[in-house]
Amino acid sequence: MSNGNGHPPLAGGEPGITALTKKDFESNQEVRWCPGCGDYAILRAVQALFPTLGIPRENFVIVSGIGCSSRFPYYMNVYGFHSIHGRAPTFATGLKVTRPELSVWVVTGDGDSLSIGGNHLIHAMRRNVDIKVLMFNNRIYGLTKGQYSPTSERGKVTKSTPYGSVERPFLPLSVALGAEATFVARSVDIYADHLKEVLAAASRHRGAAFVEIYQNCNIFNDGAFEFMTPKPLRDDNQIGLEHGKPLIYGKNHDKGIRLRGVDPEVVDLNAPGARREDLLVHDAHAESPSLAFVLSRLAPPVFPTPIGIFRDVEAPTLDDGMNAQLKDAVAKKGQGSLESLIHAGDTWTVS
Amino acid sequence: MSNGNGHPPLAGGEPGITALTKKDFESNQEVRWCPGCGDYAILRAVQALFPTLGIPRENFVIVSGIGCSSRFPYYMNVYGFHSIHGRAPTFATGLKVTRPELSVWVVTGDGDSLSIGGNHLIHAMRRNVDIKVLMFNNRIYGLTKGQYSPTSERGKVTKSTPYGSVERPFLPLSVALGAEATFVARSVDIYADHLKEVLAAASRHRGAAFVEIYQNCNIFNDGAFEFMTPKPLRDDNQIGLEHGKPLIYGKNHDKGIRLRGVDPEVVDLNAPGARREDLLVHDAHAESPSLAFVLSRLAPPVFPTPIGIFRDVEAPTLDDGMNAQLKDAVAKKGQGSLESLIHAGDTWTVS
Amino acid sequence: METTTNPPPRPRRVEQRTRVVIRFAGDSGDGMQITGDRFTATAAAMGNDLNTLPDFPAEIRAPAGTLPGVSAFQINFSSEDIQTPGDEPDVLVAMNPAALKVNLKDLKTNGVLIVNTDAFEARDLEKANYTSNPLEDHTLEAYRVFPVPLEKLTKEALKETKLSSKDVSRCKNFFALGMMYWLYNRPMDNTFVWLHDKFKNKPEYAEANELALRGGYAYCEATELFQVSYEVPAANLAPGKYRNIHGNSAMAIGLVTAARKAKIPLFLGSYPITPASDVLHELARYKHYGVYTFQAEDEIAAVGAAIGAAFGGSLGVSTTSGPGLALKAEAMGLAVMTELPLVVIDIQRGGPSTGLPTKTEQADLLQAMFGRHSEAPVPILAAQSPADCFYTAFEAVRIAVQYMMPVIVLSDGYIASGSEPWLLPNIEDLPDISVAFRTDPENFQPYMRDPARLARPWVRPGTPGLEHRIGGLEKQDITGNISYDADNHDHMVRLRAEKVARIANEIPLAEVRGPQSGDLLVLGWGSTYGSIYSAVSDLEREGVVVSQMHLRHLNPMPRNVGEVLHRFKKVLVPEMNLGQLALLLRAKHLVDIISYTKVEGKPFKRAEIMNKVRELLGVVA
Amino acid sequence: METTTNPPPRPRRVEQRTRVVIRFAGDSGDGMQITGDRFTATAAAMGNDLNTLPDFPAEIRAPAGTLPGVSAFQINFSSEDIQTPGDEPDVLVAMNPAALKVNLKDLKTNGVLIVNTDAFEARDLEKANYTSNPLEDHTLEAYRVFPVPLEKLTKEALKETKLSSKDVSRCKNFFALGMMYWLYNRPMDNTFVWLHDKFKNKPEYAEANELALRGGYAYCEATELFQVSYEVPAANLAPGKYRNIHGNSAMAIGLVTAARKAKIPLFLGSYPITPASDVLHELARYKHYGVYTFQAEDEIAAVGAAIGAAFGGSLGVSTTSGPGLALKAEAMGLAVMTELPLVVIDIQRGGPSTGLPTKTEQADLLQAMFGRHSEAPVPILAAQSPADCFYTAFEAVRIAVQYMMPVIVLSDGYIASGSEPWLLPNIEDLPDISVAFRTDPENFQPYMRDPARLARPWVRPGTPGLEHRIGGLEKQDITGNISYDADNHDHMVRLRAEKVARIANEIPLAEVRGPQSGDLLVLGWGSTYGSIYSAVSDLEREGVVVSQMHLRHLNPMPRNVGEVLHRFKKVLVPEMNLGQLALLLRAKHLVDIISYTKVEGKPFKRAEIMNKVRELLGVVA
Ligand SMILES: Cc1ncc(C[n+]2csc(CCOP(=O)(O)OP(=O)(O)O)c2C)c(N)n1
Ligand SMILES: Cc1ncc(C[n+]2csc(CCOP(=O)(O)OP(=O)(O)O)c2C)c(N)n1
Ligand code: SF4
Ligand code: SF4
Ligand SMILES: [Mg+2]
Ligand SMILES: [Mg+2]
Repeated sequence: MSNGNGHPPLAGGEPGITALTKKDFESNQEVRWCPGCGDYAILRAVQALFPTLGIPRENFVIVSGIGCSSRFPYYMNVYGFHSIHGRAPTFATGLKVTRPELSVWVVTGDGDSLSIGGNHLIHAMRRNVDIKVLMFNNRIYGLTKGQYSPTSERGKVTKSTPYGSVERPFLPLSVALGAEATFVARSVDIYADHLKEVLAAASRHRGAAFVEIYQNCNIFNDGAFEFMTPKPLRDDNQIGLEHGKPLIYGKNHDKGIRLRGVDPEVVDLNAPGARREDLLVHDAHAESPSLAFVLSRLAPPVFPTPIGIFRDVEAPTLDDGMNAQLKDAVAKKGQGSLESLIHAGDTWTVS
Repeated sequence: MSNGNGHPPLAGGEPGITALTKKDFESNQEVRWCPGCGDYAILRAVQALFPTLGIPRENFVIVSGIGCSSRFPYYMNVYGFHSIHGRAPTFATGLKVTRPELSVWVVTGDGDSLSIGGNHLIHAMRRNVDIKVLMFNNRIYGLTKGQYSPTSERGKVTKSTPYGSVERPFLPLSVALGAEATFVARSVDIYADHLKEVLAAASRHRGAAFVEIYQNCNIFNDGAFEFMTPKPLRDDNQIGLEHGKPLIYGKNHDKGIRLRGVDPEVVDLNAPGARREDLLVHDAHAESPSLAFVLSRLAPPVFPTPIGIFRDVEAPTLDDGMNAQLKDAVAKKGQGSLESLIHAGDTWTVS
Repeated sequence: METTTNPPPRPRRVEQRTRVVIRFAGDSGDGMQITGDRFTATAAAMGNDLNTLPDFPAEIRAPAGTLPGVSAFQINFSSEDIQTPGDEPDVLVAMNPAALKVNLKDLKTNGVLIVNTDAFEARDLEKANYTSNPLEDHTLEAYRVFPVPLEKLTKEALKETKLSSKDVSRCKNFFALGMMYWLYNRPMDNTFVWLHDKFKNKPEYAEANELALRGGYAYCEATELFQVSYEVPAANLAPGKYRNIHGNSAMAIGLVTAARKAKIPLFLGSYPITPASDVLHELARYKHYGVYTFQAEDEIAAVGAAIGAAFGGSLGVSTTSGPGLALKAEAMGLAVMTELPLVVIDIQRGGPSTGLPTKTEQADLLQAMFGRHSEAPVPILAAQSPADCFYTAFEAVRIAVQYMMPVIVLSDGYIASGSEPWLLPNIEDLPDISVAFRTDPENFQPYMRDPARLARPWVRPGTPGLEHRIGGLEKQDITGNISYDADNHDHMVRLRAEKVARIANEIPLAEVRGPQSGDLLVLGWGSTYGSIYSAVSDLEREGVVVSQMHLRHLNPMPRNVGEVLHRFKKVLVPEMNLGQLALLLRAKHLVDIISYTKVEGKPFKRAEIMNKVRELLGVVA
Repeated sequence: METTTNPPPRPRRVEQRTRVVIRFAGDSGDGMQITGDRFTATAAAMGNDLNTLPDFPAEIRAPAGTLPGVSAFQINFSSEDIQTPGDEPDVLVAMNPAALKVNLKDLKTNGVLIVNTDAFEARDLEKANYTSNPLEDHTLEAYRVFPVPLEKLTKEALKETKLSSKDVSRCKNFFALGMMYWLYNRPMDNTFVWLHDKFKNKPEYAEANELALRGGYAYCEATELFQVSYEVPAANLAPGKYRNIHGNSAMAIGLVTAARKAKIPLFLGSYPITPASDVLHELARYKHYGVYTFQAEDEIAAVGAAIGAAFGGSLGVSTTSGPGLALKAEAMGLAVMTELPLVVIDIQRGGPSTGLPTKTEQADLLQAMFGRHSEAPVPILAAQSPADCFYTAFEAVRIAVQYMMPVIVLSDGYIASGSEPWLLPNIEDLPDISVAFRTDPENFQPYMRDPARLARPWVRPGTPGLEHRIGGLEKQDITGNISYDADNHDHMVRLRAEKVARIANEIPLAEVRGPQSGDLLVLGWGSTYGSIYSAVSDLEREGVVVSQMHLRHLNPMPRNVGEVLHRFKKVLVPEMNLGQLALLLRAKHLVDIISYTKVEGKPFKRAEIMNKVRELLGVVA
């Protein structure tokens, strides 16, 4: 039994760790998203990232729910499970706990993970099970052809809200932080390098990682992120978070963010009296999620949208905890035998 | 049609608004909690509170899920719905939206609302539907005889975790705040007056209210809150939040809380250099949930446990939004007739 | 196509046809649905009976020109009574190679095939996985092929407009439509009217499409492409006002109508799912009818909210498809226990699991019957055609509010998106089903019962003096108090079953079409109606004696079903599942039902049923 | 009780009995379960056959002394083969008025009633809703009443100890137990051993209880309270090692054993629910057996995690009760589609909805069969007795891993908490069901099939070269690629059904106990086994000819079921539902099954079945 949990050792083909390339991660399935969909870019980024992680190809598993985004596993030449709507974290949890040596990724949409699947998501975060959740947030239900989602803005006109939605949206990162997430980050479909960096960090993180990826659905919610993603707008409307660095942004790096109580405010660094030392310095490793939470609230029009790693802290993982208990129990009581299991308790013999 | 949504006007007995007493809210059902259970105290508080709210008795509805706590409706002489496990907010939402004139309360447990019902809870908060959620947190599954819950501490030994739980708990108020809750508060089963005050404020709040009530389960998790609730410990281990007041606690009112960045720290007000002006001043009406979130993290051993109202802000409610849309549509298009509904579109006549 | 002997009234030969099936097929971006809709509107205006079926691509928009991106629309129009969109098209319009590949196998041998030759470049062929050009090999030998350079011709027809070439190209569907109008001698006027209404704010588009339509018509007129054109005379339809209606629309309208007739507000709690979402979309537009639509976080919340609304005195409805019905099971059990009215509508699709979400199936009948824990019976109704969804929804609401219980309505992807002419009902003729809420505190008990229907009173919270509690624990009859008593439980389990059973006292007896007894009865439910009807009609014409019976009420069934079964030597039950109605009938009536099943994600063909009948009767076709 | 002629070996008369039923009843705090357990252990040690059933109060602890707070324990022990805890107690020990009120109606006429008179103060009577003292009115006329001041006598017996008076009072159950030991001539030694082991660290408690036990025994010896005492000789049990086992324990042990024999780890995903939680509790203690237990956030997550674990190569199991099974429906459909092994265990309870959560029922059979959307067949097995849960669990695991599919096991509250002696199996005799994961990439296809069982290969992620994707969309056979093809879908729907059907090729034929053909067969499933067995045995003794057949496999059923049905003139199917197995049998075999149903939250009495049989055979008792 190879890994102490009763699994037999694996035989079979050669382990595929050496010299993997992007090609090795492309499956033979025709990719079926709408032309122009942001999912393509994310797919390319992940295909480029995986060979660099030092993990044998056969140890990757991608679990998804249902939605356009959740088609993702079909296009990756790794183990994949396209499950049912909203439940991907549950399958991933059972898998990771029993197979801790695997690298388990969940691909999900804003509807899949925050509408029907909200509960599984927050519990995965709370339990800190070592899975990487990539949430493609296009602020719409793509697969079912365009209803508003829990991340759609209030007033949104969609097929199911011809008069505009009357619901307030979630901020997905706030939800994750409120649920004790240990790794929380945000990136954008078309920011290939940034995205890869963030995902690499998620992969390194031991525990549950939640990565919100802004993703353009050019069919049902085109331009949802155009307040920020077009090159000319980026500098003024987005801010890259870096651990240990002050929060500065703007084309000329002349805007910053400082705190007033717990509330952030924008500082014009050119203004008289403005001091760099007053700026908020990002601490992704802060024990408390408070700073990350404060940052998760930043949004236009007043603030730039932060991207990068909001929080990355260590905490015991569910999979470690469960496997340690099994190991400890065996260490203390010895490996249980069927004899001792069945022939236990008050027994008596009839002869 | 009385309230614009097509309901016929009510007839029947006399409206019961005048001179209601606690007695009027006691049902004829035998109360069946374990002797000594904290639920009794909460019941008494609610029975005492309701007649003071100026709401006719027949307009109260209490919806619950399943659990010891969820038996609550049976003991209140108002309309009640003891529904299924975890789903109470869904029933309450459908009811409140279609009957905005009712005062709709949800009574739930930590398992009911945060385990199986977590998703409905966060969506009710996000939508800001005008219901009052009273979550009896005994940090255990009472009704099923003692398994750990999502609020049980890591390491907890219960029937289902004989080796101790390996899961990290939710902080319920953080969860609610991460989900955009507009009213968030905490009280304690045996603090009758405080509890009534908090619940009265919840009732006044227009929108979703989330009230965590520490509740002792003397059978399966006795003393869960004894770190704070016994009289001698209260002053040093708990802090009452009051809007506009600095955070001061301690038997001699000589301890305070101030911020360092976004992180709170305890200040000994007797220490040299300690200044009251530096103390954090509570702002329950702050637009951003950040301060409330920071406060929701406070817990022993380093910090006192805050009780009272963490957040109380205005935001559009789901029920208002939906009813306004109906009204507006009628105003704009006129009340739709069956004629115009059925005989619409391309029609042709065969003679 | 049957030929008649009428003399040709136009220069070229005009023949008459009773029934024609046309399929428009192209890429998702080619506007096939609009094309079909316009042909349909014109056929309706001309007094044809008709029946249509769109065939959308799977949920994700595949890249243009690929096989999964193909979108099609089929119309069956006739001078006679018809009930299906037709088995095999007489005419196939293929806008690209992918559309050709996907649809060709259905085209009638010797059928008319119109191909847009401008879309047959090497790259196009590749995208459709063609290794050689079907226009040039033997692929199309069995058909009458009309190659048309649609792209070029449309460009030509629109050369006067100032539209971009992309916009011009997008008009080619109307060019094709013009050709069909010529071929079937259809007037173009009402299409013009529609165009100018639709593009009120963009008259250049209206104009362009008008030009394309005229162009297509003129092209046929000018080129002698076709030797013959056809006329399909008006059908002998019942007099009245008609409207072409899709199943999901009829369902939505039926619900609104029933709520009005019940004099209570309608509350829809729903979570989007194919093919049910359109009911939500449609009801969301009916706010001025006092309709609440709530898009919930999941199916459980959707039905929960509907039950909450019902508790409050509204008509609670929840729409979904199979996977959603599974999720609603527990909450529906609560509605059974609390005896609250509720209508749950399942627009069935291919399963199990995610299955074939865009294909049709009728395999949720047993889930509807038994998919809740313990004994939790609910009435079940099924719609048999697009327009019938209206009446089925209405009847479901009636039962829900009059018996105080949850009701399940089954529809499916086929009738949901199919359409047919609907003879609009007279609003006054619809039954009054107004609800009388209990308001009198005198002698009130929450589970007191109406002696006939066993319904308990419906009380709206807010009614003074009637405060009471309900819930999922077993209830003592009459008082509604929690009861763990053994005898009471047995009594209540039987009472809940009896309540459902009593519905049979009120519903009409099942009717047999054709001989009332004999060798063979074809018995169906739901969307197989049209196929069975057509098959039986055609067999009749052939002189084969066979009867038909179709069930709207599946639980309880009409009182006479058992008796009817025994009047026939054989009973054939065609179903798009593995024999679910057959199982229920066998269990109840111990009759050796012949189950004829097909689970292909698409409706039975008339011919399949005809063959099966012939086989059973030993008749040679 | 049958009397034998053995001479009395002790001063007072000793009579022999074949079968005795005792019920201990008191307040939840009175220790009735421990008392019963000890009597059981002693009966087991004496070689009696036995069967026990606790009757817990509903889930919440009601106030002491009230009716909802009553807790009882019943044991049936015998010198013969027995299979139920007995219909009516011969002896009732009532510790307080509430216990008397709740349990009296079950006591045999002329039965022995021991009443703790110290608990009959006015307040006690009031709490039990007695308006007059039953010890003083006519309530107890039909019984042999033995009023005993248990409180006082226990105090007296313990006067030497230094325990608080509360602690002393808590020993009165052992005083009562001592009396029962005297009455049935039971040795006290092994109870002493148990006491001293249990209270290792609190010897004063061990001593106190020992004194109470001795006190009760001595009291009978001294007072001549009873004129007669009884002996129940050892039963003629098959030789071997025995253990008294509860159904839920046997289920847990069966799962662990099967996982070991399959050579894969066991992963349980579960969400607590009465009466299934104890399986979770028990498995949580088996960490040194490599058992993972995961308490999920809800039932969907529980089964989801189990499916995820199965995908990873573990034995995924999920335990629940009816409402939970409803919630798992959608995910189980995914397991059907992905053809992953999974065992879902439903410990049935009274419904619908929350229903009667602490009472038993067997009304989830049709939910298990049909409670998923579309055609999603799964094998179903049912356990027939507490110890049988072990074998049923084992067989379910075998099918799951050998056929690669989800399997449902049905148990119920009655067998879950009941107990019986279990003749422990020889571990080597249990079949080897070891799993061979596919590791060879050569010619690998995810949906390639084992020709006999049609199982697809089980591949553990982490296996190089076998990377593949599965999911809920319809699969092409062999390749496992997504397929919307009509023929493939029809093929797969039938293949999934066929996979389940083929299990019948391997399972044993159903066996008939008694004549192999004749007038009447009593056919059952699940927990009715004991009642039917006892009824049939007693009828046999009466000379009534009747046969019994009991089904473990409900889907598919053994191959010979139809044939057996046709060998009997009548077939009676008693069920704790409204006739669910009857429905399946009627549909499949067109046999006019006589359904005998009772839905009272409690098992059939032997006498009820005997009466029904007599009625059907026209026999007068
Ligand atoms: C149980 C269930 N309910 C509903 C659906 C229909 N459905 C499929 S995907 C989806 C939402 C997709 O939105 P999102 O998760 O944001 O993914 P996207 O398509 O935008 O990537 C819905 C409602 C389903 N497949 N299963
Ligand atoms: C669908 C479903 N799953 C499980 C249960 C069993 N169950 C009833 S209450 C409960 C948890 C109760 O815990 P909590 O909500 O904290 O309430 P408490 O009893 O502690 O007040 C569970 C698991 C159920 N009734 N229904
Ligand atoms: S619908 Fe939107 S999210 Fe889905 S594939 Fe198309 S562009 Fe992408
Ligand atoms: S089990 Fe705990 S929570 Fe439930 S009634 Fe008893 S003391 Fe209260
Ligand atoms: Mg989305
Ligand atoms: Mg609790």
